[in-house]
Parts: sequence; structure tokens; C-alpha cells
Amino acid sequence: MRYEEWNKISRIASRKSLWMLHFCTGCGAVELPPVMTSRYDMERFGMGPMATPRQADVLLITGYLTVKTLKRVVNVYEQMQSPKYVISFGSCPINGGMYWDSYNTVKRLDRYLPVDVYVGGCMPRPEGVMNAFLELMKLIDEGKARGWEKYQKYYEQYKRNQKMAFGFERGKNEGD
Amino acid sequence: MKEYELFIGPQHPGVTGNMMYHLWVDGDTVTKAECNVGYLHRGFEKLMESRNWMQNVPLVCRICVPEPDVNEMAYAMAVEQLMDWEIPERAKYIRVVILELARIAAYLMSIGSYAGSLGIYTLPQWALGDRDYFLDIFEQLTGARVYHIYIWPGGVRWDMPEKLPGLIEKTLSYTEKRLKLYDDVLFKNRIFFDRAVGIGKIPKGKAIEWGVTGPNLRACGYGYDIRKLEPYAVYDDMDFEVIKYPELGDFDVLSDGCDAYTRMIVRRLEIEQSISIVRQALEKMPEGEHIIKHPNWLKWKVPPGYAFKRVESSKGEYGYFVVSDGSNKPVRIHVRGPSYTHGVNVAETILKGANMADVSQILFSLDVCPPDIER
Amino acid sequence: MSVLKPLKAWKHLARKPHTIRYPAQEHLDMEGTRLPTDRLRGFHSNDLEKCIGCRMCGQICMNDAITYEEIPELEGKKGKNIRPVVDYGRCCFCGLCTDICPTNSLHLTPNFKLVSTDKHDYKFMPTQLITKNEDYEVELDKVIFDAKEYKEKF
Amino acid sequence: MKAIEIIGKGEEMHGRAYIPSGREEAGTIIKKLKENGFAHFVMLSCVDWIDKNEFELVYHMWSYEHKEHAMISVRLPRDNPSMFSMHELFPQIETYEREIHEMYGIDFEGNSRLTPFLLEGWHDTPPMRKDFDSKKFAEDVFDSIPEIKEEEDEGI
Repeated sequence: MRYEEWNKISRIASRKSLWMLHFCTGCGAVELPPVMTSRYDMERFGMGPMATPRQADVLLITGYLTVKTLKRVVNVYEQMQSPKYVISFGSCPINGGMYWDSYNTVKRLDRYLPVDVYVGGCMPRPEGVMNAFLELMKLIDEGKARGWEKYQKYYEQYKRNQKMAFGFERGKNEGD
Repeated sequence: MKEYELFIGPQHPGVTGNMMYHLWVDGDTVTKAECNVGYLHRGFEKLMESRNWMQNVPLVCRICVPEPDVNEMAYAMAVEQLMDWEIPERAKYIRVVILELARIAAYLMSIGSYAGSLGIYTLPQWALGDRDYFLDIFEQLTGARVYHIYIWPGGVRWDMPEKLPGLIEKTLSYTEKRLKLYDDVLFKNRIFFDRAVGIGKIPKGKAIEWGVTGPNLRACGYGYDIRKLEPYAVYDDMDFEVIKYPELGDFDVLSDGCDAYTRMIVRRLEIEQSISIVRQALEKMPEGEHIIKHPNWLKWKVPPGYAFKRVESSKGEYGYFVVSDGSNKPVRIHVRGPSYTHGVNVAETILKGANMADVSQILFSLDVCPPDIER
Repeated sequence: MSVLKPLKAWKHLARKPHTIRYPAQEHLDMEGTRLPTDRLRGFHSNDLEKCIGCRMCGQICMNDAITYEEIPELEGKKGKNIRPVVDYGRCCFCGLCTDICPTNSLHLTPNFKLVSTDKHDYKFMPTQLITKNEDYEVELDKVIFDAKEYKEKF
Repeated sequence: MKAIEIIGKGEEMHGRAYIPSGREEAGTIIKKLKENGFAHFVMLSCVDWIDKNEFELVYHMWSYEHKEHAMISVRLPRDNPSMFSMHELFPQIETYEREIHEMYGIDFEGNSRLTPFLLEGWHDTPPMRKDFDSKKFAEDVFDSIPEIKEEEDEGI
């Protein structure tokens, strides 16, 4: 079987069994329990929560990210197996949101991690969240959700930005 | 035996949100615990100093995610005190309704996640599903499911829609029916008796000194509730009894209090209490205005002074310390979150000597909510 | 006896689930009202004819989400010919901008669905197009800004 | 007001006792209040009065017996502020002191746990001080981070 065809089949298979990582990074995580449990029940889409990053496919950035969390999120993202996808919730990861002038939150997520799908709203309603899942499935089907390839390709740029946010290049905390 | 270090969180289903506990473990007994927070620190108090009095209203509700209304209430009361405003009667009743509904929703979430930590996965599905009906009410009343921005200084933002009391009554009676099922699955379940009794004990004489508040304090046998001690809104008009250990209704009193078991039973009983308060408030609600006229938001100046207002949230005592110097921006707003003591000092102390398998249920039974530790 | 009590949950096997099968089914509350109702604070809508460009919404917005763009087509109308552009990467849907609006032209609609792969789609000029009533005149459609024009400012 | 009677000074402020105190006597006042029913330590807040060049530490205490709230206010100079730690009286004061040490740079003598609490690797001015400009910091640090430059083409 040729590589492209195999790719296509694996995409169809992975689209129907996306496991999301159970990591509540911000306040958007409060709309995840309704999505995960009986009222919206995302298992209808074949999605389920997964505790370990090694087995998860989707990383949900639920809202704002503080610098301290970003370090963990980057660790977690790098532990995940490819193909892996990132969904960002709400306003904060797009352009800072409510915390646009805060000293401790990173404002634009796409400078540190490749984002596949953005959901609007503060909080996004569960319907919005489900729309994002459906959109991600569509993108995977079409082979367009390629954030992880982008992360590999521009790894140096992403690493540089992450280090800048963590403060290494500001020259103030070399000791860390 | 050799001692191991163990990190629980921030990416872990067994902690109550985005926080971390650093545990030293000997065998499977915890010998030392250290709380590591700051993953959700957004610098609210700094942000509030650079926004004016009205612009802070959408900000404060983001401090506690599962139950945002207590923040709005405490902030609004503090500003009203500084402005010397008397708010309309109807607004007070609507405030009680929404605060109690939010309390029920928060308790359902806490019960659901606690049951999840015991491995009883039926109850998270039920409780969080039923909580969603309360979010439906919030949406029709306030225009948003989670962050309501509804209690404003001077009243409430919108009047209650005419058909809403009917929906609330229907949801409440549905919840009452469901609570019987919860009892069968969790609160009268043998697994719960065997696992929760005597776990996570707060020493009895120490509870007040350690700053334990809310349901956790009432589970220790102290009948202290801010709704009774310092009645705000119209709580002095409502007829309710403070639930405390050992008055646990038709639930068995299996221990001498202060443990995970009693804390969860107190939460379960307070849902019924809240249901009765909502019913009373809906019944007694007068007609009239729902908000007083605000000054121009952009030029609104608040007289100088200190104000401290407390409300009872589902997690414990919430306090807002507001300092104004007479300008259009606050000098300082300090928030006292209930989890500040529960999550850091109390948890660090009572986790010592606990079994590894019980760490998660102790944290869920204390109802630690990291956003209000860090703000 | 309490060992057997949890097994009561089995009777739910025969019950109809309360799950909302979302893409196929609408979100209904307990009484059958369709949600979201009109009160939901979703994306903005602005009546460009009624708006006078007073910049009040931008002043009350604590998130600095509202900027203004000039629309030459509106020359000669009352007020200024600038209209608000909302950055939904900042907006928190609190609705203070709509409450302070002196002409009531800006308001929040129950429209909340916006899922996109491009973050630049989250900055646009709200117009009547996304309002809840479809029966407005559609002549204003042509002044909707293409979000891509704002790329460099974002 | 019971707290004012116990201590012998202070004023009433919106139904709450406000007791100004010196740096040295604060410990005795808090201890005395604790022994006289004010058993619940609510919180420790800090206010930065930059035009008077001083910090104000406010110890909030609540008495379940008298149903009364007391605020003990201690004013410290803004340069090299330091205060005695009171974590022996109430264990949770340790956490409040940790936070205030981090956010305002106030030193608490006797507290051995003044380690970073909420922030990680922070080497700037303590952020809650009034002379720290959060907006400028955010612009300097986060807005200066460049976008990812993508090469055109090839269908990534």
C-alpha cells in the first residue's frame, strides 16, 4: 500500500478515537465536565478524557496560560505522541483576553505552541466546544490539522519564543 | 523503608484543578506534603487597581470558577457600603435566589468530583448532568452559563423573567427527587462508609485556629455560618437551620466529625437547605425596582474608606477587603478565598500520615478550588 | 443492605437519556424552551446607521478590545463616521459597552458559534448581519470589513 | 465594640473595629485578642500607600463569640520594610506572609518559609507594589516575542 493511502486510512481511524488530555489549564475547564459527562457526552464522538500525555491525542488549552503553566504545558505537549492536536478555548489564548495587561499570563498561544482550532467566547458554551471537536475531526479528515508537523519544522523558533517567555533571554534568571 | 517523592499535578485527574502537591511517601503513607500553587495566578488584585469601579465587575467573578456569584456579591456589598447605598428589596431577594442556586450547582459539582475520586463513576455523570439544568436557569436569568456578571453594585443587572420561577421550581423538585438516588449510590453506600470515615481528620480543637470555614467547619461541630452571623441580603428573613455535626438528619453519624465523611454529608444536606431557601425567597419576593441608578460609569468616584464584606460560599468564607482613596479606581482589593487556608496549610497538615490512595479524596472533600488561592 | 442499594442505578438502563445529541438536536431546557435565549451574551451586533461613533464603548471596555475604523460611505450622517471594530481575542462578553451605548445601536446577540483555524477571524466589525433578526435591510452588508485587512494590527 | 475595649484604643469603622498599632506592639495586640475570643484569623492584607511612602499591613480577626470583626493596622516604611512573623499564633499566617513577601517585598522576621509562592523565577520589582507597571511589563515582555515565521508553500 502506498504511503499516502495508508496515511488517509490512519487519519480516518484516528479521527474517530480522539482522546483528550485531562489537563485543566485555566477557567475554561469548568465547561469541560458538562461536555465530558452525560448532558453533552462527548463519547458520542469517540472522545474521552485521558490521564497521561503518552496516550492522548488532543491537548485542550482551556483559557489563559500563566508562565508557570506554560512550562508544564510545553513539557506535556512534547510528551504526546504525534499526530497531536491543540484546541484553544476562549479569548485569552487568542490575544490576551481579560488578562491582556497581566504580568503573569502569556497572551498569544500560537507563538509558543501550534494551535489547530480556536473556539471563540468567554467561556465558550459546550456547543462551541463540540463545534471545535467537529471542526478538528473535519480538518483531520482533510489532512489539514498539521500543527504538530509545524512544531517540528519550526522547532527552533518555538523554543526561542518559549525561552523568551520563561525569562531566560531577559537575562534575569539564568539560575533556573 | 526508603522514602519516595511524588508529585501530584498539575496534570493529574486527582487534584482539584490546576495545582500541585509535592508528597514525600514512605511505603504508601504520606510523611510530608507541600502545596505548590501559582499555575492560575493572573494578578487580579493588580489588574483591579488599574480599572475603575464598574470595570472591575466583570473581572471579580473570574476569581472563583465553579461559583462566581459570591465574588460579585461581596464586591457589590463592599462598594455599596462605601457609597452608602440602600438597595431595593426586590434586588435583595433576587440575589438570594441566584446565590443559593449557584451554591447548589457548586455542591453538585463538588459531590460529583468527590465521587469520581472514590472511583464511583456513576455520580459524576449524574451530578454534573443535573448541574447543567441549573446552568440553564442561569443562562435565562443572567445571559451566561458560567460568568454571570449579574449582581451589580446597587442591585441586580436585569429583572427576573416572568416565567423563570416556574422553571426554577421544576428544577428544584427534580433535584430533590434525584438526591434520593444520590443517597443510594453514594451517601448510603457501603464503599463510602468504608473509605471516607475517619479519613482526613482535622483535629477538633484546631479547626477555628487553622482558619477552617464553611461546610468543613460545620462538619467539625461548630454551627457557624456567615448567613446567620452577619446576615447579608435578606438571609435574616429566611427560615433555615445551620447544619452541623452531629445533626445529620437521616444519615448515620459514623464518626466523631471533622472527617471526609461528615464533610460530604454536610454538603449533601446543605443542598436541601438551599432548595428550601430558594423556595422561600421566590415566595416572598416583592415587586418593584431591581437596581438603583448608577452615576456615570466613566467618572464614578467612591468615597474614601475601608470596607470589608464577607459572604458564605459553598467552599467557606469569602471576604473582600476594599480600600478607596476617593478616586475613580480602588487603591487595593484583597480577596480572601476559603481555599487559601484549606488548600495550603490545612491540607499540608492533614495529608501527613494519610494513605496514598486517600490523598485525592481528602483534597476533594475539602473542596479546594485553586483559582481562589492564587487569584 | 447498603451493599445492594447502589445497584438501583441499573434501572436507569431502561430510561431515555437526557443527553443532548448536539449537532443533531437542539439544546432545550427542562420546560422545552430553546436555548440560548435572547439574553445570552454572544457576539456583538451594531446598527451602523444608528451608531454615531461616540467612542463610549471603547472607553468603558477594560480589555481594550474595541478600536475604531473610518467608513467613508457614512459621510454626512449625524455624529462621526467611525465605527467600532471588536477584537474577540480580548472581548469577555460582559456587555458593559452595550449598556453604556447612548443610541442603543450596539447590542449583544445570542450568536456564539465561531470556530476557526485562523486567529485573524476573531477581529471584525460587528454589523447587522449577525443580529438575531434576519429582516433588516441588507444594504449594509457591503461595508463589513474583511478581517484580513487588520492583520498587521493584530 | 469589644475589641476596642480589650485593647483600649481604636475606632469604629462601618461596624468593624479599626485598631492602629505600632510595629512592636502588634504581636501583643493580636495575642491579646486571640485570648479574648478573637479566635478566627481571617486574613492579612497589605496596602501600598505610595504617596505617604509606607505600607499598611492589616490583620483581620473575627470573633465568633462577640460576632465582631477587628482590623489591626500596622504601618511600615516603604524602604526595607520588615515585620515580625506571627505564624506561631495562627499557622495560616505563614502563607499570607509568604505571599506578601513575594508580592510586596516585605520581610518577615522569624518566618523560615519565605520561598516563592505564586510566581516562579521572578526577578523584577515585586509586582503588587504601586510603582510596578503591569501593562508596561506585559508589553515589554510578551509583546516583544516574535511571531513564528512560516515559509510560504509546500503545503504544511
